[in-house]
Amino acid sequence: MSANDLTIRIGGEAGMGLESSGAGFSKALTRGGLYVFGLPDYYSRIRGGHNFFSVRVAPHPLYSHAEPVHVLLALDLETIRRHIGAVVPGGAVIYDAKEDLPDDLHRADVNFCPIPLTALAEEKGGRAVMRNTLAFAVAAGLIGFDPTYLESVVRDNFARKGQAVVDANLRVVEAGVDTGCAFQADFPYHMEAIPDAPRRLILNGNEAFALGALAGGCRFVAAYPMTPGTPVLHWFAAHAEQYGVVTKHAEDEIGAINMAIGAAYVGARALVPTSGGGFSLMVEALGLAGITETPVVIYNAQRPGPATGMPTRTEQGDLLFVIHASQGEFPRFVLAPGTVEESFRAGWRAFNLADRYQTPVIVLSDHYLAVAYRTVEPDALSFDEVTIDRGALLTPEDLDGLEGDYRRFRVTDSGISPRATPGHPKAVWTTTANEHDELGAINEEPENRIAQVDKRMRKLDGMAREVEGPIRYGPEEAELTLLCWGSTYGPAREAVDRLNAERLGWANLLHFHDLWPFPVEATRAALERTKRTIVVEGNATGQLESLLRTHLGYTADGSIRRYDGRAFTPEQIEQRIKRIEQTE
Amino acid sequence: MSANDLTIRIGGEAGMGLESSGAGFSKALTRGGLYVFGLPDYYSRIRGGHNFFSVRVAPHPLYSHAEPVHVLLALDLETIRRHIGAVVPGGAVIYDAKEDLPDDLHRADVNFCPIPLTALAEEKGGRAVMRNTLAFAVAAGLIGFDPTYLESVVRDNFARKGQAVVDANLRVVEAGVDTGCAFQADFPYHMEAIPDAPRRLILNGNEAFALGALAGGCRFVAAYPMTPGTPVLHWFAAHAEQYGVVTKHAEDEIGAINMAIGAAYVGARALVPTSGGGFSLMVEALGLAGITETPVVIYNAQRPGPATGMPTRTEQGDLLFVIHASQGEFPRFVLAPGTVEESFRAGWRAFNLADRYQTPVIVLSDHYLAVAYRTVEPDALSFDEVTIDRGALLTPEDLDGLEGDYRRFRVTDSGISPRATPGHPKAVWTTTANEHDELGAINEEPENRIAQVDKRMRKLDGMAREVEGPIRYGPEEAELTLLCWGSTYGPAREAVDRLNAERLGWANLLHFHDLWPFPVEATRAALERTKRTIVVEGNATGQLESLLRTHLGYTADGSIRRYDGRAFTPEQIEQRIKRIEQTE
Amino acid sequence: MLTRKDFAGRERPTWCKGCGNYGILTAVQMALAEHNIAPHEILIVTGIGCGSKLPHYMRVNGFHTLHGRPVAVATGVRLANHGLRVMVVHGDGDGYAEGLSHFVHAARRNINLVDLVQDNRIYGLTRGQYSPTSERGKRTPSSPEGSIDYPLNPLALAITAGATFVARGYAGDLKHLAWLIGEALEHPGYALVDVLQPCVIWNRGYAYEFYRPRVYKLEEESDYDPTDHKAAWERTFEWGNRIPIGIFYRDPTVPTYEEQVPALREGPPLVHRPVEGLRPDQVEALLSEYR
Amino acid sequence: MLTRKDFAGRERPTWCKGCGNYGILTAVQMALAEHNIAPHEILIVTGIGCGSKLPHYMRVNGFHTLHGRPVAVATGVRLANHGLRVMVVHGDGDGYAEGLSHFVHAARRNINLVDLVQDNRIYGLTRGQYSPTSERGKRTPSSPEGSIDYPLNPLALAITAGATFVARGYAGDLKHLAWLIGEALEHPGYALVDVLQPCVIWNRGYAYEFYRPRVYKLEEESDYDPTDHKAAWERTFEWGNRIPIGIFYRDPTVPTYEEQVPALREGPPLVHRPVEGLRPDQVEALLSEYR
Ligand SMILES: Cc1ncc(C[n+]2csc(CCOP(=O)(O)OP(=O)(O)O)c2C)c(N)n1
Ligand SMILES: Cc1ncc(C[n+]2csc(CCOP(=O)(O)OP(=O)(O)O)c2C)c(N)n1
Ligand code: SF4
Ligand code: SF4
Ligand SMILES: [Mg+2]
Ligand SMILES: [Mg+2]
Repeated sequence: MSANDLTIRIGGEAGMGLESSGAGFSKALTRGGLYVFGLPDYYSRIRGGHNFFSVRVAPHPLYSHAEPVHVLLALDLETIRRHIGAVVPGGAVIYDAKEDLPDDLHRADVNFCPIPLTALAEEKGGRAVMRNTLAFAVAAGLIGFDPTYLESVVRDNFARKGQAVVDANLRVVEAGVDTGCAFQADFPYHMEAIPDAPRRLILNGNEAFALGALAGGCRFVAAYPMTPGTPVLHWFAAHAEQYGVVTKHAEDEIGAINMAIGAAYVGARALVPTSGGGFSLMVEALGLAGITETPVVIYNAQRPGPATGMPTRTEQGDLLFVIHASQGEFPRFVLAPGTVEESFRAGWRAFNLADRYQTPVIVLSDHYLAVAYRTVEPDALSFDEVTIDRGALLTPEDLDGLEGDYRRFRVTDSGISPRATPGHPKAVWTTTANEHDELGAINEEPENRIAQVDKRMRKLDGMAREVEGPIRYGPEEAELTLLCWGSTYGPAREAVDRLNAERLGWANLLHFHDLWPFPVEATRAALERTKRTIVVEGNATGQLESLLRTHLGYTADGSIRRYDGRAFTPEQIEQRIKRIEQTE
Repeated sequence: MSANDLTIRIGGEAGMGLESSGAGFSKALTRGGLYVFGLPDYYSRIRGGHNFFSVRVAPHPLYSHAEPVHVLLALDLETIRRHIGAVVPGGAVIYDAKEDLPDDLHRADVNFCPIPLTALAEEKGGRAVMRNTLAFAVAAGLIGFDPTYLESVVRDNFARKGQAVVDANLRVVEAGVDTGCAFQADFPYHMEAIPDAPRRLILNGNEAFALGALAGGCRFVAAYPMTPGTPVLHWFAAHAEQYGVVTKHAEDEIGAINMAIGAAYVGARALVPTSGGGFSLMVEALGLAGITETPVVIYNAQRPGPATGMPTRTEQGDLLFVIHASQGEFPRFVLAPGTVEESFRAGWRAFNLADRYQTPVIVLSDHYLAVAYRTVEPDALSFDEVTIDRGALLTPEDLDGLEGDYRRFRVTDSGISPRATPGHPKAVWTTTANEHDELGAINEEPENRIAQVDKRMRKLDGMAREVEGPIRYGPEEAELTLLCWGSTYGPAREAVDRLNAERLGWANLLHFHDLWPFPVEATRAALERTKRTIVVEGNATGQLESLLRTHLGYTADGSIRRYDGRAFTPEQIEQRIKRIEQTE
Repeated sequence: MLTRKDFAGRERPTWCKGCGNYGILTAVQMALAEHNIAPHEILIVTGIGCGSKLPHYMRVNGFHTLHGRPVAVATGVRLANHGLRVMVVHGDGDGYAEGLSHFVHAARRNINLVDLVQDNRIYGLTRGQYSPTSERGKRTPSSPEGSIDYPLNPLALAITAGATFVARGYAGDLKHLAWLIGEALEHPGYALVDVLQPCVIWNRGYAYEFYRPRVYKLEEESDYDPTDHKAAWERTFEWGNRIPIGIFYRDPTVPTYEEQVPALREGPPLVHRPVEGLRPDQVEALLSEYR
Repeated sequence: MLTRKDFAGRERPTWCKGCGNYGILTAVQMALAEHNIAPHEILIVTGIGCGSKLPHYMRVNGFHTLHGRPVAVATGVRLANHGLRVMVVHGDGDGYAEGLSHFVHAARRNINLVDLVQDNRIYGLTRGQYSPTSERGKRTPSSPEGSIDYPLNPLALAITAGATFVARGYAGDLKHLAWLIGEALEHPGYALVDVLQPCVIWNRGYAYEFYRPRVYKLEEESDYDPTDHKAAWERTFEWGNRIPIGIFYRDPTVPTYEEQVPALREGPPLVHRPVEGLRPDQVEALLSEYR
């Protein structure tokens, strides 16, 4: 029997390298022509505790993780204790033969495969830490996956460390695969490689966003580390020299955002990656960007709050906060990509929007999207689509021809004033965080205030035309429409598929990826075609729901919220919908 | 002819002491049994520029400033240039005889009274700076106000400086009143003192709030100066020693709010006064108070933003910001007093709410309310009404009887967990900004997360019962209802009076002073009795309007917004309503 | 008499095996026991970082606040309740990056608290970025080509800012560290204890093997005088084959901030005074300002 | 050659008559003219406060930012355009209270900018509260019983933090101040110029009459050596009948931060490079990481 949707989960302690081996295994499966959704689950600590990494694999595209586990790779008994309930009947538990399996962890309908993980890793590879490579290789053997893909990943990943390390790892892989093959016959779930598949990519939202930002001309990144936004800083730091990017690990988030504003002011495309707590510290400077009309991009990968909250968990709790953050009123964009592809696109699009409207752009991701690896098509990151539009940015040549004073804040119909950067003899002016006149001088007169507020606010007309309405997935018309935003798209999309598999054409969804300015008209049009709607979002108070009420007077028929720090699964959404159905 | 509503406006440069003399004159009028509304208008600079102070006076209560000026006290020609247009026919302009009045400043229907202000001040008082005292005394003479009240204020205000200073000022007052009396006959607007009136109070919103907070047990104030919140720090610093209050001018706003949280954590009633920019810097710590359930009160006296904006002007632009500020979700209160009386009440009520619900309370004032002086009835500040309710705060005696572990975050039906403060041997625990279990230990498990989020959010049930719905002013039923919040109440109330003076019973208003949790039920009930509604608020985007849509699906019939940095006047609201009427 | 056991916590630390924080935890417990400060008589205020989890692992009052803010929180605690001992415990990223300003200002104000910094010269919890005390050239995920920031000298900074007690401890020398913490606890005023804390995961170059042979005790230097401000400042720059630990500077004669606050000069700590409404005469006095 | 007139502004300053900021404004203009730095070749980044309005009153590129943040903004400016000269101008509240952390970190990084602090030892614009450099006992609206905070010594702090140019000027000595600012502008690295600035409204005790008889120039002290780190630190504590002005410390040999940034080691400043999409080979190289 060949399954078409398997999850292999490895569990153990922090510091065992679960994530890197899980990512490697995911890459091997991807190279083997399969689609993967790889999700790390870890505590906010460096060693110990219980971490796990789930690799879901299928011959078709995947959009989220899923609940059932087919192969559990237990590096310790705690893994079995916690996850045995998730293992499907007929599934396998690979554990270290040196452990005594207590009776209460046993399940008759599951294959328990004691394998000398530590001993074998030490014997073949020389180091006990190779246990996870070994375990994944066992899994590969078990499901009948061609080991050459594992080997190719091992070669690539360890090449830097020299041939001896590569060879040791290859020996471990071989031993694992052999061991796994021995159990293969008893194991009902197989997943063979699909040879000659196109060379797909596997990456997470942070990486995709960083790629998009770099492609979009981002050349300045200032940040203070904060999970789960930190990897974007690391990514740029690692690519800084080669791609000519200045990165600065600042003294704090206030320093980071103000550095970015300084860099943007003189003309760089500047980015500040962070998480909600860091964003909180940037709120005052957001207003500085607002009133000085300085384009700057803030990437907020959300985690559950309030305050420190749950640093390594996920939530969609910052939406209304970032929309309204900072004293006073000024235009801003809030983009909330839902997938790796959308993260890439948000990366470059954010800079174009920031430059075109000379205002801050906030990209709202979350831990789930930021860290989950997903296999995407070879051309999923549309580099060809990338444009670089700097908006009304005056070139030195433009300025050469300037007559009279440079009016940085000229009142225009669009609200956009042609922008110079300091350095040209004809454009010498001062910009201020106080209310100012067209020239940039401090001005407190009522008429000027109205003119400048109106000018800034008029940008919203153009911005409203930029924002894209919700994207439909599923049939054009359906009995039930799920409304979701950001990373909930993945599990919601799969939930729609599951619902429609039972009742053809019954459900669809509308996925919001541009949240501010709220795409009122497009949403209204989309909602007109819905019958019953349920808002699905990862917070406790229903923030998208609130936007729908505010901007459309629209009240959805139901809501499904999750705020336990974990992402939705398709199964959960499906069940909650069915429960709602039943009680109605 | 005796007028029943006069405005005396003094204008000059910053540094001339306009505000203190204006406040003194206002107090004298109040002592004379009249009602005053005194409004300073000044730039964000220390000397020079053009400042003015308007004293509106009437024999009946006043709720706002008004546009027409009856007596203009011009300490310089700039004052005439700027304000001559506001002077009513028959009004007077008092100016220094040494100035040459240019023709273009002249108006035939206005009495220009050249008076040797500087020379006379120097002659009688010995110092040119006494010009404004002199000018106000002239005004008193002109309108026929009994000078003994001026003298009594002079005596009180200058007593600290010694008898010689008092005498000099008294001589100046005498000379001024005499001069003014000389013009009295030609001047149609008189306002005589009302002897034996009750001893009313005159004070501004900042003072009233501070009094209320002190009365409510506030004993810790940490702040970083920011206009217009600074005077609350100064007020407490001035009263600190006498009333046993610890005040700290901190290194920045982040320091201030975190100090307050520390003080509150160990049991003090702690306050942080600021303005929007300072509040922005406190956003992260707001979440700390949220998740650690530490009661703390933040007073945000709004000024126009974004960023530095207009430091000495007014706006109601921070409402949605403070409601949604900080990453993640947690309950909070937002109170927005509209009057001196409500500011006092918000002062003590905020602390009770903070303690009862163990959560932050934000009091939203604004520059207009914060700095405008108003005469109120002797018992307007209801000290008798003040209660001190510390909520579920465990006493040492309670803790003596504690069995087992102290559970700081016990899951309860109300969401409120009995609170200990550190120091008792039976309650030794750690509180954390991470998600935690009942004992306060870091906990990332989903079940616990849900339990703690739900527990915190359940407080909203009780909180919803605490918030008070909008207050109606005017007839129970009316053709038109104005909806307003915070300080707009004053001018809106007078606008209602003006409208009803023309068309009896035509208009009323609903004034919101509790904004979060939004008082949904009470508002719904109140709105049911309205016919046509117009939201009047001091911002550009319509923030109360937005709340009404979000929480009630209610769209008002019209809106009047002001965002030029100035407060509404009754006349302006009236005119805008009439304009709306006409275009309909 | 108290013993270390009185401070035994319920939870097992989640720190890595070999982490210097174990030593610091033990030393804190030893010092409290030695100085007879019971778990309820002190509040340990921490920031966010590996080491900031410390109060969870012992029996003590703890307040685990925000990254960078524990010194500000602790200042508020002391001002509201100067009857409670207060110790701040946080990392070098917390104290010298995000929280630098609070540190300098607390030092100059001479707030009476112990400020213990777990100085592993790295960001532990966020997985190994360089910190303000990291050496130049350090390669980390946020400085893959090597850090180009010159490191801060927190001890010199504290001395310059006016701290009245400035010390360095070493997490590998429990007895000495416990003694230092005890001295800091008894010091009337702001007391910095910067602790050389091996992070065995992200900063292997500064593990026990690095420090053990290098550290020496200032107390054992016969000619070292911890009351000499300038010499203390100078000594803090010594870093190489010999690394001084101990008390660099101490001046117990400077009044603490709390002693000088007008409202606190007399009477019990603020939070021990009844929170009551105003008396009629007080109301009268206040209202008379506005009549 | 440029003259002061090339820097004449359109607007009249809104400062009080007699304010020290007039002298600072003139000195800045003199220094720029003398060093032939045209208005468009420099960006003056300021915070919020009386003195921070300075660029509005002269012809120059200015960026008048947030209270406490100009040093961070200026750091970003320098990193993105090291072809532009950058001078930060802000008050003592701005620089040593709200912005203290940015100051210390910029100093240790040796960002190449001039940090001119208008040190009037008071909050001017917010009407006279005490600042981190106010003397103890100062009575202000936020310290009506007299300040109990010990003042900061910003020069000593800068030296300790690793600043490579540390100077004090006096707003009443234009020529000397202009010279100092010029030296700071030519200094390759972070240059603090703390300026004794009389605020004639809120801090009358520290007006010209106070400073004039007290200030003396380090340059005129034959035995003063501004390359001696320790002596410089010590000298900053002198404050009384004699108050030193001039260059306390200078080390032009330390590389600036900007020179060391990997992406900036070669080629023009970042903002002068074309902002273009990635080349196909770059896309290919990047994608290969994810296959
Ligand atoms: C405002 C904010 N920014 C960033 C973080 C993320 N963060 C958590 S711990 C930490 C630094 C840890 O380093 P350190 O303070 O030296 O403590 P250590 O882990 O080394 O003990 C950071 C940046 C945060 N929690 N809050
Ligand atoms: C975040 C923030 N906090 C507070 C203020 C209010 N504020 C404006 S200027 C200033 C201090 C002024 O003192 P200083 O920096 O010494 O400058 P000076 O006016 O003396 O030149 C303050 C606190 C502000 N604008 N922003
Ligand atoms: S990462 Fe370093 S500091 Fe953190 S617990 Fe592990 S060894 Fe200790
Ligand atoms: S208040 Fe002081 S610093 Fe501000 S302009 Fe006036 S004199 Fe200058
Ligand atoms: Mg550290
Ligand atoms: Mg100042």
